[in-house]
Amino acid sequence: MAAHPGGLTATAAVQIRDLHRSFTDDRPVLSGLDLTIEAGEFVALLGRSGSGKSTLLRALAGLDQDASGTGDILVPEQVSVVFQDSRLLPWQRVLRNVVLGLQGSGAVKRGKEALAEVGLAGRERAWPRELSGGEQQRVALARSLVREPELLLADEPFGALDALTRIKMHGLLRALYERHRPAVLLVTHDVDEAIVLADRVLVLDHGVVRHERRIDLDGTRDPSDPAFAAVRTELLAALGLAGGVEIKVEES
Amino acid sequence: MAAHPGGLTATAAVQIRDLHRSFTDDRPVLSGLDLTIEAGEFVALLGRSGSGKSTLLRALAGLDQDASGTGDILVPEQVSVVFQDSRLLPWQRVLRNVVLGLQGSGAVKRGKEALAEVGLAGRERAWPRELSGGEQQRVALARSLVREPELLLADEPFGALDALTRIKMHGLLRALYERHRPAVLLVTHDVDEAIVLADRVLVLDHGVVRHERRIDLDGTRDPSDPAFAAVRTELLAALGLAGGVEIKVEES
Amino acid sequence: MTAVVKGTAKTETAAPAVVPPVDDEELAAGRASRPRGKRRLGPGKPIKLGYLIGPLLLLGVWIWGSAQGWIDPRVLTAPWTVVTTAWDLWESGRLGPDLLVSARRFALGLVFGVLAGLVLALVSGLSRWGEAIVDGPVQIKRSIPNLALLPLLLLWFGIDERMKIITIALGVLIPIYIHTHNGLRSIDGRYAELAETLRLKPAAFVGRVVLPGALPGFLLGMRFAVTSSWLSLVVVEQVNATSGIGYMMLLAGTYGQTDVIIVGLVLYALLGLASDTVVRLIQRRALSWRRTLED
Amino acid sequence: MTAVVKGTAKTETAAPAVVPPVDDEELAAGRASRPRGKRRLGPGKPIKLGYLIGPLLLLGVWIWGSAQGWIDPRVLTAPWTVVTTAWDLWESGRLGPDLLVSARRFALGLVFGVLAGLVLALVSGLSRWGEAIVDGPVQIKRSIPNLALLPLLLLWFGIDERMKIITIALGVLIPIYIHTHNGLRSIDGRYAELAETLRLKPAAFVGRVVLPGALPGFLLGMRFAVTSSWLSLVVVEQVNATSGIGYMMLLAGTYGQTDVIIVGLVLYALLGLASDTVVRLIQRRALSWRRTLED
Amino acid sequence: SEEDAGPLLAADADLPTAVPEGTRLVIGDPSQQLAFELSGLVSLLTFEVEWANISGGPKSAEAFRAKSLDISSVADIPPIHTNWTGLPTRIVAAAGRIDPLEHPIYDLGVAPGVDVASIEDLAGKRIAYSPGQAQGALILRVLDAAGLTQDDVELVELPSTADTYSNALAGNEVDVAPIGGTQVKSYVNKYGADGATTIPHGLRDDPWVLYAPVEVLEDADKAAAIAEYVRLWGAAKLWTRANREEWINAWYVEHEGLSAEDGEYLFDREGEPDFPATWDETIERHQETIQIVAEGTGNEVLDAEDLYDRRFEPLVAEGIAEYGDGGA
Ligand SMILES: Nc1ncnc2c1ncn2[C@@H]1O[C@H](COP(=O)(O)OP(=O)(O)OP(=O)(O)O)[C@@H](O)[C@H]1O
Ligand SMILES: Nc1ncnc2c1ncn2[C@@H]1O[C@H](COP(=O)(O)OP(=O)(O)OP(=O)(O)O)[C@@H](O)[C@H]1O
Ligand SMILES: [Mg+2]
Ligand SMILES: [Mg+2]
Repeated sequence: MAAHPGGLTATAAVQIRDLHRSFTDDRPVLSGLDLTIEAGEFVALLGRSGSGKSTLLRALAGLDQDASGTGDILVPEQVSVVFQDSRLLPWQRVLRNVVLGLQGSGAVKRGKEALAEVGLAGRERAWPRELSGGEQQRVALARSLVREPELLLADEPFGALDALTRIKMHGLLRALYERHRPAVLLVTHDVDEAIVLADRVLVLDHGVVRHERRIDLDGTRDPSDPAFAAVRTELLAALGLAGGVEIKVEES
Repeated sequence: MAAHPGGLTATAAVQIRDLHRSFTDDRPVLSGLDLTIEAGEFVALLGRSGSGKSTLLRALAGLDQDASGTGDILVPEQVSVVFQDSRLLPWQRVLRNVVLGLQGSGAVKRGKEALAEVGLAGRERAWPRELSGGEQQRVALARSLVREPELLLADEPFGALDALTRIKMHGLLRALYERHRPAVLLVTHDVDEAIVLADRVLVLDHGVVRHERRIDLDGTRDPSDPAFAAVRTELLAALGLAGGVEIKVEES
Repeated sequence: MTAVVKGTAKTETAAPAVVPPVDDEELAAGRASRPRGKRRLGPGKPIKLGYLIGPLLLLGVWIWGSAQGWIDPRVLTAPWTVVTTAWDLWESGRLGPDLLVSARRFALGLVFGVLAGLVLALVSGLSRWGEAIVDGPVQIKRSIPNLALLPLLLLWFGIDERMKIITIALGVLIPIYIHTHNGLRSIDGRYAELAETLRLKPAAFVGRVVLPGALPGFLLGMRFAVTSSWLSLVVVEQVNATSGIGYMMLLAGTYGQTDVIIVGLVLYALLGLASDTVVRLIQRRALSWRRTLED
Repeated sequence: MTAVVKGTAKTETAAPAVVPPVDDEELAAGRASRPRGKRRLGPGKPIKLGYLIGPLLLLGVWIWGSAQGWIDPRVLTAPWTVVTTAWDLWESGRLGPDLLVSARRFALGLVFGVLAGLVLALVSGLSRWGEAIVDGPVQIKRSIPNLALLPLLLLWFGIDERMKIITIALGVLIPIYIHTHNGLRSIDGRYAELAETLRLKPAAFVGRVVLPGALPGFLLGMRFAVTSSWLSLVVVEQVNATSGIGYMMLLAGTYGQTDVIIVGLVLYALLGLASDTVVRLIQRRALSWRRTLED
Repeated sequence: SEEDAGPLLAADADLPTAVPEGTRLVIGDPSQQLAFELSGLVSLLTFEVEWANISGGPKSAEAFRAKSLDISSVADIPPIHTNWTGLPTRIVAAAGRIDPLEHPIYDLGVAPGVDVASIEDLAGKRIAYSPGQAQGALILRVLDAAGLTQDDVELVELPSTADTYSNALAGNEVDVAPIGGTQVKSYVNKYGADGATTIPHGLRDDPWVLYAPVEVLEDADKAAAIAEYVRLWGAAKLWTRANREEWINAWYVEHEGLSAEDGEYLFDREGEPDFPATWDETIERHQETIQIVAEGTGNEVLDAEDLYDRRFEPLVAEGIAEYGDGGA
């Protein structure tokens, strides 16, 4: 297969070359970002608040109408997105939100199952506004669980969940991943979460991928494992946190 | 000072006796909750997603028009709330959102300072929708920083922030707390955060405060300190996580 | 459920002041306590049957003014005269059939107008080309006085029932179109993004996102549409009509039968209020997913 | 900014298909690439000057039809005749002053109507008692045909300029009131909660939450208000007017001057379109904080 | 109009001769306003005059009810209707046209392809009818004269606004419709080629009156002012006939916005006015009209005598005798 102009090849699920994006003239958000995600690879994306993670995801989802920019992007046809805000349609009940756009008789059944999996059995007919913050986030997760994308983009999908629920949801996400083997790009602020779930962790900073770490730990990935702790320390340092709690002030 | 009917006394900032709240007939959210927060006390509230933390905060803020219930509640006059959704007025620019309701010439100056403190200097004239999720949350935090409440209710105010920014915001919140000594009720899903910040940590479960832990660690509160770890383990267990990552399924 | 609901406010300077207990009704209803007293901002709780107060007040002024004699009965017929006139009209068989005929025109015009308005709004709302073609002519139609259009409508659609219903429908179309179009275009762009990433089919996009999202606008348009449909009767029933309340009023107008005119006005007021109320009830039902200042 | 923007879609079964490069205009504008091609849902990008297409199309049909002879000039005067008639009217000094007089009535009626509508909407939107008293009468007013109200208005306000402006203002008041009230009551309840916890003063609540929140509704009301204000001229200028475009059309009607009537209609269309466009421009500016399907 | 009322004047009391200072009269008689002004007769009016641009039955009746108007000029139908509907009015001046059948206000327009040569041919035809308006009453009288009843024809109710009737005729929505003024000319001009015609209806449709609410006439001051106006009314009209060019230009062209040709056409069509020295015959004919209209609309028959305030009967002639057609 011939390489595309700009150097893109189609062997990977996601390829980005030299992506530039900015909203205002003075402050580019992404400046020359390169990224490749292999088919079936699970990538976690860390980065400071405002560093451009959501912007990157929106670019991949083809939604960046607001931004101006250049770059080459190659993504699969079937992309599924979990937005940072859970983005439920307020005028559709929970179940309808989950099965939105699905066709066929099995959709409702699958939707109910997914709701049960995220711990919301029995809330099918609730309005989105009647759910707690974490519940809304779980509905959004359920919405992506009932689909079979080639690429899953998830923007802090567990941010509003408590520790226990979060671990359950990790299990669900891993199970989905094992089932269909989509490429996954997961944005998170929880370093441990990134290490536990991902094959590779990226740190976005000043518009480019500043740090990259392949997670080659063995199966269990126990946070109390020293190797785990070492990776954690490395990533926290990349995020500007040397030692773990000391604040390294890094004003722009 | 005479005790109020129902057994309330006014020596504490917040007193709740036998609070019941429910939205639907079958599922009470709060059932017989008792809570006292002393003036100037910093309390953190943990709890599973959907356990009623936001409902409790809304009750304290006098906003639970939707719910039916009974109970005695005593709160101070000046209450400030950081909502779980950042709840910025979409039609007001960022600075206006921060100084909303403040009077006097100093308001704008204080608002700008607060924005600078949360790392958003220069974004005063942005519309809320132009901010990233974490930036919106920081604006909401800035909005509470410019006020001097007797009681601060904060509903997961750091949920969308990365580790470094989060630590900076902890510092700001502690500084505010030291300055005016309000009573604080902070909802969080991050157990470490609760231990680092609070004088006392509560765990809400099945409509009542199921677990309570006074944090009597020394000044620094280092997560790597074994005493810290012990408290963490205790609280995680109360949240249903024995050991830290093992899942103890506890279906209702 | 026996605990006393109480709210107490503590201020910085004074000793804690005891806020008076919430009123009995709230207690009985098992409402939540409001520590800081009543909700201060927003309209508050609805008054029961409050929507009747204004009209009843008007009626009261009318009755009282007529009885006192400072409303000239030659200008504004006294309410009792209106009632007897209405009764006479009814008895003589002029009011009943008139109303029926008008109601039929109203209903047909409304149905066709709403359908046409909706279709046009969708076409124009969802496609820039549709908008380019549809929007201007609709705006022009709405800028042109109906009365002045009458000769052209006569010419195109004749003078029979068809022309009347088309004219009414053309009037109804306008608010439906504008409101639905506006409502549709006001839908939060984030939901369109969502629909896009879910790769919704256009039909599902319209059915699940666009129509429900534009529903508040559409229903506001309906409120204007129903009154517009009644009001159009005044114009269309000038043409080749021998019955209908518009015709009745027209005739009374040219003859200067003040009492019949007032009967007509009262009828219009009642019909308008009733139709509007129906739409508002539907509004409340259909938009129950919202929590607004209204609630 | 020199990189080539390219989008490629990979499907499960087939070899990757190269989506055609986005068009040059987009490239030049430095727009982002859209990996999955164009935005499929929603109206898409505005067409430049698209709002002119519909009216121009109408004009085209009119011109073409008149030239071809299948529009009977005796019914719908040919455009060129309308232009010459308009020019004659202007030359003879009949159109200019008429327009000025009408414009003055329009403006005064609009200003007073908008103010009154706003005040009533606030009173009624923010207080249940205000609503109970104000809402019913406004609904009644709007259910009653303007023509039938004229005698009463004559009586109360005489036959001079005052009556005309009041009548126009009463017409303008309706859409402003309804839309603002509806917009206000549709404000998300969460913002009222926010205002409550911030302990906003009522004035600040109105200024920072209610008015901006109701602004989209108010502006939609303005679109109806401006056309309503122009259209009212037809009614009010029937009474004791010696100038104004409504009067001009009335006079032309009695003498059967079809061409002058059509000039009037075109004038109405232009005035309506122009006023509507102004409001929509304001709308776009004032609501720039929104991101909707429109954008 | 509303202001301090003058002393009460009985209906049979003599008209006061002097108009007290400060008396104000609102007159709805647009073309006469211009005639008064151009002829200079307006300077002879000793009261404060306010001209209202109100004419025609419904509008003047509304304005009377609203006490915004004191006197108005109309055809003979509106006074009948006002008296039927509880607004008592009296006629204070009456005019007609010399040779009225040659100078009718209305003709009957006949749609292209419809075979109507005389009013007897109306049987079975669709006729535009506007109840309550002069055209409507005319149709009733025409049917009566042709020996037809409403059942012999199909009355199509249509408002006579603008060129609705011409259009309805041209579109073959009706077979016959009364059209007046320039519409006669333009209808034949436009549709004559298609076979459109007009026929005369052969009845007098020339009655023209000034009428005022009884309430106004009971106000002695206003009654005196009205008398003064009526006195000059005929002279002003005659002035317009004597100054053809000036009048056509000022009224039809300048004021009404017509072309000079149309103005001339209307001027000539109108013919010379006739101010009957006594109203006996006028009242008699009015009685016939009342009869027919009452029958057609189901109202009681009024006594035409009651509609006239004969105290004003000699005034017009007096004025004409004094000023002729020369103005002041
Ligand atoms: N529509 C917009 N207009 C202007 N600036 C914007 C817009 N959207 C985003 N930005 C800015 O672009 C930067 C990156 O935003 P982005 O949402 O990608 O951050 P993020 O990495 O997702 O942050 P967070 O973790 O807080 O969600 C931010 O500084 C934000 O303010
Ligand atoms: N308006 C409502 N109508 C019906 N049920 C509601 C309503 N608001 C909240 N609930 C339910 O009450 C329960 C408690 O909600 P609450 O928002 O207090 O949870 P929470 O502890 O804040 O959870 P989270 O951590 O996810 O924000 C949830 O199950 C929620 O679905
Ligand atoms: Mg983000
Ligand atoms: Mg919550």
